[in-house]
Amino acid sequence: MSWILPPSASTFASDIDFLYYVILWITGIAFVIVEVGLVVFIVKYRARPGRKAEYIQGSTKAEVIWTAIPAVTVVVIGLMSGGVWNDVKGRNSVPAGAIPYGVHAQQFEWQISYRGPDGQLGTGDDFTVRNQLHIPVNQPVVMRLTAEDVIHSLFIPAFRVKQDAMPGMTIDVWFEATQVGEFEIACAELCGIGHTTMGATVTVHTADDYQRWLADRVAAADR
Amino acid sequence: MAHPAMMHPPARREIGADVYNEKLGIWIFLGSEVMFFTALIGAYIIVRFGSPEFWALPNQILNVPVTAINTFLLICSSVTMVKAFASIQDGDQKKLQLYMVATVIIGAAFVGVQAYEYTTLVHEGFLPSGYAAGSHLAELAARGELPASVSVYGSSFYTMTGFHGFHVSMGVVCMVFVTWKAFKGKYTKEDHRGVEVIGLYWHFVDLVWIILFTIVYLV
Amino acid sequence: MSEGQSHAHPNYWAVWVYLLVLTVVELGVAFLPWSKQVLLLTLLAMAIWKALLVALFFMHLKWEGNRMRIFAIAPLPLTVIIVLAVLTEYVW
Amino acid sequence: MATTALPLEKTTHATHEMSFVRKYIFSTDHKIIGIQFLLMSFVFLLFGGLMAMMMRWQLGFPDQPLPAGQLLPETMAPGGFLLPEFYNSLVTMHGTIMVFFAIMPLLVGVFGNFLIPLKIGAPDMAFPRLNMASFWIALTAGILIMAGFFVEGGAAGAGWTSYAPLSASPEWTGVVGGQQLWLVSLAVVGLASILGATNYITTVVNLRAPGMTWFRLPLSIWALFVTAILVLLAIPILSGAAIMLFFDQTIGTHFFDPTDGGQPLMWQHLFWYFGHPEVYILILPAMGFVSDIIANASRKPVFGYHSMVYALISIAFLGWIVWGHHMFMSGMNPTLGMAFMMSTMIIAVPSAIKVFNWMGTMWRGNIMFHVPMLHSVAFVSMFVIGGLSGVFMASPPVDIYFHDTYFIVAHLHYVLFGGSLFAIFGAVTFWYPKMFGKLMNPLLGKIHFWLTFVFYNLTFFPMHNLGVGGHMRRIYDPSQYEFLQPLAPLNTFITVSALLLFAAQIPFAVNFIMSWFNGEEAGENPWNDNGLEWIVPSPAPHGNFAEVPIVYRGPYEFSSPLVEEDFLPQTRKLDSDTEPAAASAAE
Ligand code: HEA
Ligand code: HEA
Ligand code: CUA
Ligand SMILES: [Cu+2]
Repeated sequence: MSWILPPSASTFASDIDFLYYVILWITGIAFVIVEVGLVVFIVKYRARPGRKAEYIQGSTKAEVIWTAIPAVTVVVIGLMSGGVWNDVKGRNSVPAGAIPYGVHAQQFEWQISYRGPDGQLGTGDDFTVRNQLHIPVNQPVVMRLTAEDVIHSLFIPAFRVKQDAMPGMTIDVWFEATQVGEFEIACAELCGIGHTTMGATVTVHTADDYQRWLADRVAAADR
Repeated sequence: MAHPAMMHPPARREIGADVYNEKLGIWIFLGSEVMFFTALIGAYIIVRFGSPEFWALPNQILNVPVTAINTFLLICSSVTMVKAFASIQDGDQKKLQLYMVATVIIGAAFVGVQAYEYTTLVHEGFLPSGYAAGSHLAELAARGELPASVSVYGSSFYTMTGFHGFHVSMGVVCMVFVTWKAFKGKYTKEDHRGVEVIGLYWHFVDLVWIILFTIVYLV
Repeated sequence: MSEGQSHAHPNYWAVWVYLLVLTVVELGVAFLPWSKQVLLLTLLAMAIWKALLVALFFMHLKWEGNRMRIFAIAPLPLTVIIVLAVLTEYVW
Repeated sequence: MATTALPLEKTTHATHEMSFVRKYIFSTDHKIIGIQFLLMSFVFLLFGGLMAMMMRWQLGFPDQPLPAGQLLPETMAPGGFLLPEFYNSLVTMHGTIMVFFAIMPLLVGVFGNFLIPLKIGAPDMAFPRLNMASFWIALTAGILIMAGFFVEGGAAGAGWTSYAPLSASPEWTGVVGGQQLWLVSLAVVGLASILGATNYITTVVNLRAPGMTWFRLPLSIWALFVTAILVLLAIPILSGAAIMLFFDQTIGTHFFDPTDGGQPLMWQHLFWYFGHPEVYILILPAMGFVSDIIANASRKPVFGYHSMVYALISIAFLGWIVWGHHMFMSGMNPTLGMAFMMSTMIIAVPSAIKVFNWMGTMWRGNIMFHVPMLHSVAFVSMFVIGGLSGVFMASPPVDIYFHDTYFIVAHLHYVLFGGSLFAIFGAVTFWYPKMFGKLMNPLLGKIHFWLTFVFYNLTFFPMHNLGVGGHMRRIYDPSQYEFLQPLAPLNTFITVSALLLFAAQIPFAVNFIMSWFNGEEAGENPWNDNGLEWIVPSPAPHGNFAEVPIVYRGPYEFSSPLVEEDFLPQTRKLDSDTEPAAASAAE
């Protein structure tokens, strides 16, 4: 039972987590006010013989207060969210120089294509690995998400990344890992019988490791 | 016990919409019809903007002259319908019957023409799923005289006009019933709710057609 | 409907002719060599004009009380909302 | 002035001669129809609950066979272990049944029918026969959708949201006829809802008793009225979408087929354009009942009646422009996402008005804790939790993480069970006397309430934490993922609580059935309420009112200084009252 988000490993994760905690605090306070208020009223104003309730129709002043405060609060939350959203998913948010990968989702696996020696994605020398994403650390990467059959959703919890792969569309989703290691990928959109099992892993390498891994792969593909 | 709101026609009161239940009811129901056609037309807009290359030019596949005649029919039936209503407002039973019969016949003719249109189109190879394999139209498409595929064009064409046709048919069925009652003299100068209610429905269906004719056949 | 006896019937035949004329014009315009956008807007405007004629005269909205008219136009904003929203997918 | 009697008049007078079938089966009496809807929805609630239990078992004990699971056929659970495709069917059918065949008919079908004519002072609905048709159409739809379990390929399995293209072809789901039955059923039940809504709106607009002005309507009726408008305008969108999807499956159209010009995203736009108004359909009536009950129990007027009405209307309107918040991750235009975020946030404002006005109603009251009130207080406190969790997801960046996790599952059960279902339990207990003439047993009622309240929270509150841990929804075996393994004990805990929650419904079922036969006689006005329904005998007779009631004031005149008692019925004429204009016009 925890309200703390699991450890994160990407650049924008901290922004997202921060927003989450802000909202957690705000809603937490609203929650306490309402629930405590209810309990107090229940106890304090419980029926007692011989008492009559006070005949009160309302109070404009009180209502203005509890309209205005939530209104201001949600607008503030909205503005904060808007900024982060633009940085993470906005139309022009993908950093220049991000390494592109092709991520093709299908029932029930992830086909991940890497640029071949020519440095271009979508050319003949690309190579494809099933269910394994290898990326360098501290380097923006962008996934060109496509889907073969139905909607899937690329979910990398540790990076706070999620994006549906929509058949007929190519959707770019970028991130930048900040930690070396292995992380899990899941499919977050119901996609049929094997939805549960549509997992994959992402391995974050140091820059050198990544080059070595790539070279190995290219060599393997040549053979 | 005559509940005041149950009386007809209602007195002008602070309560109510100043119209009798059936008329209010049909207007409300038409609201839901508007939303139903909004869903269909909305879908049409999405696929049309998303895949404009699937659309043939007006008159390439669809037969605009025939449909123009059908539009003409439907507009005529609307005017006969409203004349029927006007007649019974004046208490003229004979004219009510005459105009009702005319409306039923023209309405049925519309459905007939549409059935003819559908059979011709299917015959030429235009299906809800696109071209029929090996059909005349498919050949034209292969020669580049028509879009390579018309799948979503066919889908929206048949769905939109089909549901409109279904509404017309239901209208005709109901109108047969109203006509039958008209011949039995059930409507009077004071109480002719059935005529007005079916009329509202009928004009609405006409109105939808006016929109559909433009967006499906002409643009 | 209480208006029945009191006011003379509008000239339905005139509306009919009006509608037919508009339809013929529409048919003519549809095949003019104008740009697609202009054609679309002109034809839509004419269709809406015709629809309005039907609603106002045949469906008697012109003579209904305001309470009734509210019911008639209530759903229209909602149709506009969805159409505008889905259009943004293509125009942005 | 001509007074042509409507057919209704005839039926009102023919009460005694009616056969059993006409009176209780093919009845046109709004009260009987309401009760028919009540029984039907309870059966579906039970079905939905049973499906939830099976799902929960699988999630909590993935390596143990379902108890009595051997009774299920091989195609569903060989050896008692659920197949993944059966799990998908269970999720789908659980969601669909609960939404369309349990909660929606309970709120709208039952209480819309039962309360509207009684509370506005009308003898029946505007169109009684249409009303009857609406029930039978709904029941047909229910049977159609359940039939999915018995056809080849099993029941629909693409989630209650039925996203295309998964739902568009058996190739993707393995489901053949079930998916089509699902679509047909929803189109059919949609027709029933539209007919019902037409009826409700006409009735509220046209059949109010003299003096029952708009701002004297009880909030329950306001809520039902606004809901009916939402039903009327939202359901046809679903029908249209369902029909197109049905055509995609059957006659080969390509609306949602991306390989041939179609657009899968379009399904989501249409579904949620219907879907978000739909979730407000599932909460607004509950808000209305709770307002009535809280005022009654607090013996105080509703705090800020007018703003309650305006808040209702604004929630309903805003509900039309927020649908995109379900689609933040769908690939929809991100700029559009921003607009949807802002509108979604704004909905918190009218919701806050409602919550605080309920609290204001209790403030300085003289609160009786009858069972309906317990449920109503639970409603307020649970709705707040559900609403506040909605704010997390309304923030698109946070939704990146939470979308399609158990955080959403927690949210939706807090608003739908904690909100709507608690209000329904309260409302059933509150109006039971008017339906059956008997009171429900308060002791059993309290037992049911406390057990439900406790186990409900133990079941659904931890789901937030599952979501925080990243637990995806609609997966049948979380042990597949390493990062979910630490959550397994929590899943087991939830399952145990869910089973106990289910068991906690037994006192309610017993109470509901037993009180019918030997409950305490209720009398006309057991709760000392002001509404019009309480001036007629219990159960309310055919035709409702012996004479047309005349209304002099709003429904919430509790503890009014004008009278000795702490309530003042809407129809009681004080010396200072004048006849409403309509009453004289009707002479
Ligand atoms: C009765 C049903 C109901 C209700 C009332 C709501 C109410 C709300 N819902 Fe919920 N929702 C659902 C049913 C409902 N929802 C369902 C079924 C789904 C899942 C569908 C699926 O995918 O299967 C869903 C999903 C859902 C999503 C999509 C999540 C996702 O899939 O990623 C979002 C996102 O924005 C959302 C938001 C909200 C908001 C902001 C409200 C607001 O209306 C809540 C407003 C209320 C409050 C905020 C509390 C009271 C206010 C105060 C105490 C004042 C103080 C507050 C502040 C200062 C913030 N809901
Ligand atoms: C109103 C709606 C409602 C209600 C009440 C419930 C009730 C319950 N729901 Fe669910 N649920 C949904 C609506 C609802 N649900 C929806 C919309 C989804 C999403 C579906 C999707 O993803 O497509 C969902 C999904 C969902 C999931 C997620 C599955 C997944 O994603 O893999 C889970 C998992 O635990 C779950 C569990 C439960 C449980 C344990 C209950 C328990 O509370 C059940 C308790 C039992 C009862 C309430 C029945 C009691 C019976 C009576 C009271 C009858 C009395 C009879 C007489 C008087 C004659 N539900
Ligand atoms: Cu792919 Cu779920
Ligand atoms: Cu929503």
